[in-house]
Amino acid sequence: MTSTIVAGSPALTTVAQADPYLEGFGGDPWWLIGGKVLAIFGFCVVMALLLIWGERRIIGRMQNRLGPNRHGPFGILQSLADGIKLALKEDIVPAKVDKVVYVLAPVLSTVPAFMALAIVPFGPEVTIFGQETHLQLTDLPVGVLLVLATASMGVYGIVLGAWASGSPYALLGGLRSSAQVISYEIAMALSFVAVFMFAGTMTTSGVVEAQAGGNTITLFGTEVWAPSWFAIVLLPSFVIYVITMVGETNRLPFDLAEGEGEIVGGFHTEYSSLKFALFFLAEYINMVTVSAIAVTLFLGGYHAPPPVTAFWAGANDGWWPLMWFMLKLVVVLFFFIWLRASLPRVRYDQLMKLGWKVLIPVQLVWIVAVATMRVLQSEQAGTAVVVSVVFTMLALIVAAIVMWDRSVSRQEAAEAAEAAAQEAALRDNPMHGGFPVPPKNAPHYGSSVAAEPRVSRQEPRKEVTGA
Amino acid sequence: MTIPWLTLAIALPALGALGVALMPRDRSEHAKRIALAVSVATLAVVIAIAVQFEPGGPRLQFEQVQSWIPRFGVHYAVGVDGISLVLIALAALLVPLVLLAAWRDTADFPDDGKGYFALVLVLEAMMIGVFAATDVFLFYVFFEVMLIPVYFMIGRYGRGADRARAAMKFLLYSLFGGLLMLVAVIGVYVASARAGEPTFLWTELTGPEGALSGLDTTVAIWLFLGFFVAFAIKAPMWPVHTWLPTAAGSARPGTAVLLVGVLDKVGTYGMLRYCLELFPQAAHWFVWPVIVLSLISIVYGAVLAIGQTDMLRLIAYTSVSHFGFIILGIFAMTSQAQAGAALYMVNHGLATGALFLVVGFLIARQGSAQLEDYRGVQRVAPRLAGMFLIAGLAGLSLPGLSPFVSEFLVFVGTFAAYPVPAVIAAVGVVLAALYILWLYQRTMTGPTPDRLRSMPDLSGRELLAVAPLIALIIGFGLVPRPLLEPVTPAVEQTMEQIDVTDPAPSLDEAEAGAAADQTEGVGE
Amino acid sequence: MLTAGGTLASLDPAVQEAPNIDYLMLAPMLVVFGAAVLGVVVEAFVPRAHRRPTQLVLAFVGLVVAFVCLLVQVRELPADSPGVTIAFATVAIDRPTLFLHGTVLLLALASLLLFAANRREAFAPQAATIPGSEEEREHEEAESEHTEVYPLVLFAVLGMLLFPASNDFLTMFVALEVLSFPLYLLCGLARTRRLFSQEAALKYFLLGAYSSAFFLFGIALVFGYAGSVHFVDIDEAAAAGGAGVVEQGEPLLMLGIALVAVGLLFKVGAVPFHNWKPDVYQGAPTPVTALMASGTVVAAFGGLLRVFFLAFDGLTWDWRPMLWIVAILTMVVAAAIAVTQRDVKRLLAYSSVVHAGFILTAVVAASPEGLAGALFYLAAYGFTTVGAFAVVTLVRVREGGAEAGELSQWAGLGRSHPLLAGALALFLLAFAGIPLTSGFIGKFAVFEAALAAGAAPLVVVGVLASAITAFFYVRIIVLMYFSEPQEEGPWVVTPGPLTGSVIGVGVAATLVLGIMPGPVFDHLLPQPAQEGVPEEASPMDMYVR
Amino acid sequence: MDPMNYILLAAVLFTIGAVGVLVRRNAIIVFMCVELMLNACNLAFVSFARMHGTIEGQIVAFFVMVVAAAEVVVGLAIIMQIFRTRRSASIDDASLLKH
Amino acid sequence: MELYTPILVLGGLAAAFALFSLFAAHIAGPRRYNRAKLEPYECGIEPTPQPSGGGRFTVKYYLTAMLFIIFDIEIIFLYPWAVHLDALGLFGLIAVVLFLVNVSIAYAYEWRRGGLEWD
Repeated sequence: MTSTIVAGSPALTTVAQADPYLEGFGGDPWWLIGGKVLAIFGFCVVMALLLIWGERRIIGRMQNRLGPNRHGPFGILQSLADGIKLALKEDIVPAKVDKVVYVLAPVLSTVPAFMALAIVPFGPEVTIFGQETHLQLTDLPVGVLLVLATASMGVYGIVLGAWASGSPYALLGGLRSSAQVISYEIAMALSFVAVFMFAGTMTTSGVVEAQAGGNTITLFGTEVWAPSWFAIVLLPSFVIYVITMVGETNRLPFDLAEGEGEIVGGFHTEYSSLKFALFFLAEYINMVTVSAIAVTLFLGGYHAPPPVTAFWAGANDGWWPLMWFMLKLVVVLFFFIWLRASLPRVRYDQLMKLGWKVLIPVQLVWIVAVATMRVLQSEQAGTAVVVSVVFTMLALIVAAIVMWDRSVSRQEAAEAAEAAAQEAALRDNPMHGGFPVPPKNAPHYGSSVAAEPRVSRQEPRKEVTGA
Repeated sequence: MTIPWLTLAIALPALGALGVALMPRDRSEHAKRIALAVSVATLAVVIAIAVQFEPGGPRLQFEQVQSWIPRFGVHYAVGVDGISLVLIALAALLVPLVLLAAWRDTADFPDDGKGYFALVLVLEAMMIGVFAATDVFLFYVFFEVMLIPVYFMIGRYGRGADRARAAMKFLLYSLFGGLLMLVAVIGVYVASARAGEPTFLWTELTGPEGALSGLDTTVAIWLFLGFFVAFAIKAPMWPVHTWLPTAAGSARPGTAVLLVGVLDKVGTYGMLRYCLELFPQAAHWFVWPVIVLSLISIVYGAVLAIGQTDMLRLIAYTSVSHFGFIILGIFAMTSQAQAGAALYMVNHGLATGALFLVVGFLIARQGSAQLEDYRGVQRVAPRLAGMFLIAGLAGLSLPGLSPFVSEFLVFVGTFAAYPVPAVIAAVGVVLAALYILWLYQRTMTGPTPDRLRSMPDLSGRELLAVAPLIALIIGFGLVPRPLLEPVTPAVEQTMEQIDVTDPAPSLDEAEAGAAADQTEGVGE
Repeated sequence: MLTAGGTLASLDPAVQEAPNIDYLMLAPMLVVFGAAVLGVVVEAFVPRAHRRPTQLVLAFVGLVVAFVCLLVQVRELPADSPGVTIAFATVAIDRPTLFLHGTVLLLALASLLLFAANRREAFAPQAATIPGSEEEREHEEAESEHTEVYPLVLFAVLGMLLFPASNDFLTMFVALEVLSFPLYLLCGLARTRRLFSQEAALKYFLLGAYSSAFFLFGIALVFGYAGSVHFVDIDEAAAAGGAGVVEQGEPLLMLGIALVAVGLLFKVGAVPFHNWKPDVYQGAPTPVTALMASGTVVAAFGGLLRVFFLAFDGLTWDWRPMLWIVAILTMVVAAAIAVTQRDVKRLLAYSSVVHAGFILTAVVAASPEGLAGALFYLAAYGFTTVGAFAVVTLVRVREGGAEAGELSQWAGLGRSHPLLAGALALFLLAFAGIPLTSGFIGKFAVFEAALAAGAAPLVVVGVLASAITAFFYVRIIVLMYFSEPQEEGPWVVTPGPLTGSVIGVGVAATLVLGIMPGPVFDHLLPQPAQEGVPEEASPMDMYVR
Repeated sequence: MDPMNYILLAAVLFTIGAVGVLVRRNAIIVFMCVELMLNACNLAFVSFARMHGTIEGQIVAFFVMVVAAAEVVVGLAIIMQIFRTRRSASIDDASLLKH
Repeated sequence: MELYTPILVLGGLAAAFALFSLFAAHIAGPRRYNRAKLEPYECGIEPTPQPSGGGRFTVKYYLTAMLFIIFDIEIIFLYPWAVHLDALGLFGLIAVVLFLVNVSIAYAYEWRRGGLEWD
């Protein structure tokens, strides 16, 4: 890790510092690396299969059905059977596709999904065959950025697959999907910022360490027990992360990309057989990945939940943390499924509106607020300063909300007034607006239903940007 | 001196031009009157200067020096010696006459001549400025800016369809020369900066103590060339003379008077004043080439003049020949020759000016400058023909008329130093007789065709315009002293500056002076 | 205090001190930037009907306040040193910078007047519509307009201010792009000949991006050699033979200088990097062209001078031959091509290229006189150009028609509109370098510097090129004054107070700088070194280190 | 690994981009080549920064990224505009550019 | 570099797996020719002819991409600052807030001018 701060001299100097969190990494022997890689790979595939099965079972239960229960105990081998079935299906490559891109797209979608898990810490340092090592493939000084990077690369799989398909549904789905993913990626990336402020590092292991143990917070002179999870300390960030992780993985209620009602299968409409399976696999691995990141960054990682340590001192020793990690992961994954069972799909404009008009501004305000508080604390500003800054910020936020609300209601009132005027004008003259409506008193036109108001040509144009 | 006479002489026409230009278009008659009044006032100022000028006094008189662009050592510096004084006087004299001559020409001008009159006044200011400047930079500024009014006078108020091209040709030739001169001007500055304080003041640059005295000869040659090419184009000298016939042919006669009568003298004046005095060592190096070129000019101009069918072009070619004489005189480097050359500048202005004016009257009557359109004019317009004859005879330097004095001096001076060129130059005189007499014979004599019968003779105004010139030609032919008196000391000082003495083998300097006196006596 | 497990990396204490920024010295740039940002806010929140006046007032007030700040700065500048550096020495405010800033601000003000005067005629009602489409017609009827142009101009001006003031390559690169991007967009907004305008924008953009990539790679190489992007450090590193990381790094440095020069020469439009100029000048809306032709050139040369005179000062002997060739090529090639042009804006574009060549002769001089001469030339050329383009906006093909681009359409203008034609003639004469105009003094200054530095052949070439350029300037004058007007004739918009004042300013500047340049040289421009032999004076002394 | 190799790679990438700009006719591809050049510059900066042991080059790389992004925004806007025009009714030949 | 090697190994493994899957499907799946099967899916009707290059789509996507770039860049600057927030202190905070204000203005512009409207 290098400290990237500019000194007061013209020459920008640097002080190379070894990041304390990275000391334990990079020294693994090759067999250990190989083992870890295989383990993560296997973990991904197995988790994906289990997740698919679990999802169907749980949703079945929630919908008073049974779900798959034929293959293996509780139907646990259902996904495997599905996979084999897909492998035996005909691999159709439509005539109009761009062959190379079409074939490579699923690969491009799958590989990044796997790679993101490389930096997830499954547990602390353990001993494997006499070799001290972390239960984590590797860690990077920019660890979390790898998640964002792989997520972005996953978009290529979607876009290229959609484009190469040469089908309108696929193209539309792909565009929608990529627009959605990149939109939510911004909010997601912003939700990490507060975490980094508190952790002071971007290494995942460092973030997990930063959440270890219970902390105390000194607030107005009194010591208060504070939970150490960032999910609690930085609740808004966590909430937004949860929303974005759902959006990022194209899951319900944000699965517009493959909204069957509108655009068939979305970007993978034209894919079949194992190519389709790869997309499918990637989606579920992505779910696992973002859940693992949620656990790592916000839910204390592999550390045991706070109350546990109170009565079980050894909960964080040895291999046990792996269990805590898996438990948390399963809880988050369950949440995904729960969402899918409970919520209807949103409209596309609502989805984008939420991403751009709510999540991002809220995040920005939140980041500034957190940073201000933190800086004020570290600068040891007096209580009066802190209070006044807090109140100023609150006042600004309230004012902004009020103004926004007023502008919205004004706009609504204006629209209502306009609609009313239109209606009135139509009542007086059915020809209003130039739409050829036969007069109401025409002999054969006795319907009492009011004609639909039409936007008149004379109305001042709405402004358009770009389009 | 309390009154800045020279500045006044420059500013008066300049302001007058501004006033004329700002007059409303429907008052162009007033504009013309104002222009004439201003030019007469300027003439009065110049006469005042001439009266106060002391021929035996310091070289530069009426000096005025003011810092202009201190960074470049540029000054607004004016002053006159004898040579520049007579040229300024010539300019100041010709302008009112030209205005008078052009009084009725203006009907076919796009703006009733208001612009033309304003341009003439601008030109007058520039002409006085260029002769009065004693700062190289200021001289260059006037030298270049002068092009603009002439350009418009030819291009916009000229004659014939070709005038735009002629104007362009004139401008480009002059600009080209001017730009080369700019390099040399900058070179002078750089050289003076190397020698100490950078300056453009002519007085500080020249002379054995001057800033340029230590100049390396190679550099001096290049700088000399920069100036000389510009002046040669202006003069005009073979082979860069080709713009003059075109320009004169397309110009109004009044414009041509100023162009050939005064403007082109800047070239010869510049050679005398700047080429020679700034770079004497280079000037010596260039004597022979220049003499050869001037001889070619003399003969070539005369020969081509014979072949012309357009009177304006014919006169222009005669001028090329005459300018050859002037340059020859300058580079002969004897005091007689140079005095003759200086004198020639004035006399040529008078003679050619008169010739152009008379031709202008013809054109105003018949609308043509072609020789074949005129025959037997002297029967219907004897006064016109008379004036034409005198002016023409002046052009061929008939003894008794003023150009004779100058031409004679040039011959004598040149012969003393370079006998062979002098002999060759004499061919020019013979040819001059040919083309002038032929011109007169073809247009003025013979039977008068019917269409010319109704041609009126000179009106009072026209007579007023041309008569002063004729009078001066005759007057100075008989009594050249008023011209020689201021010019001679200036020439002697020039000779001193460039470190040349008369080569007359058998005569010492005193006798040379006596010889000069004798030549004065010839005129009387 | 909330401690996150004491996990913060311990940081170097050296980095803790907060930097000290002299905001007054940055004030002009900050003001322009603030006005630009406010302009965006205005776009977002002010109702459409009020946007234009608000934007105009904002832009004007911004520029004027910036200029006032500049005047204050001039007073505040320490008398005993060339200037001050600010913000980690990334920005240098010294006398050359201040002069350029003043010039750029005034030119921008003048261009802005043209923007304001020609909003309907010059700019497309809605850039996003497809030319000739129904949609475009609707926008035209609705009198839509892009009030965004004003903030864009301000952003471009910000870049123009920062570019010559930047004291390291990073700032310079950022400034270069801040300067360029708004112009790329503005270029494509012409109302008439939209397709052409759009293609001009595309061409400008692609070539601009291409050249800035070269610029950047050059910076990278120089950085590799010197270990820093700061001009002063580079100079010192070059003197010391490199930062020692790359063995035998001189080729690296040479290549770096060459590539940096490519980027800079592109911006100033020197041959062989001039290709964009005619197309862009012709295709862009004329007010934008005016801004580009004046402000951009001034800023770009400002930057170029600083780079060559400060960062590469010790390497004069290495880059001088290159600039020799470029200067000669620029003057000769551009002058030769310009002769064949038939379109006014293209002609002015080529003339701008030639002038770039003239200024390059002063760069070759690498002396304080050269610096002063180049700066003066820039100011003189800038004002004349703005005036010339202001005239171009007024002359139309027919009543209500497009601007008369073809030279032949200008025939007879001198007869019908003597004043306007007179102004243009004055500008053209200034371009040609006729005495008593600013162009002459400028030429004199640059040629003088070049000659003093021993570049006599360059000066001669320059003079010959001047003669060629004079030819085509004069041709326009011939057309205006000596040709009969065509049947339709040029139709001239009566200049409003805005355009009128721009032309007035152009005329005034052209004359004042031509007749009384003394004060400018004595008080505004860097002075030649007082002590010592002139040849040994370095232009570097004019800059703050 | 010798950091000079990265410099060489950067030079190769830069050259590919530069040549690509010259030989390709499609505006988008030309544009992408320019972006490639910028990224090559970034690589060079970061490598040199590593060699010098300072972070100045890395900071430059940051800014270059920003500039490149802004360039994308501006450039795509212009290119899109032209493509929209071209597809619609009156298509002037691309020869407009070949002046 | 050792830090990055495992990621590459993992990626390589994933790629190998994916490519193997494609290959396996090719081997294992049946192959029965049917012209209709090779046409793009379009609810059973004749497929609409597609313009080359993927057809036209609304400019909104382009705007989204632009916005994404703007904010992505913003994040580039936020991350280093966030990591070193404590060290940078008040100066860093003010600088970043100013930066955010500027970005927010661009954002507000986009919002107000309808760049964020989806229909």
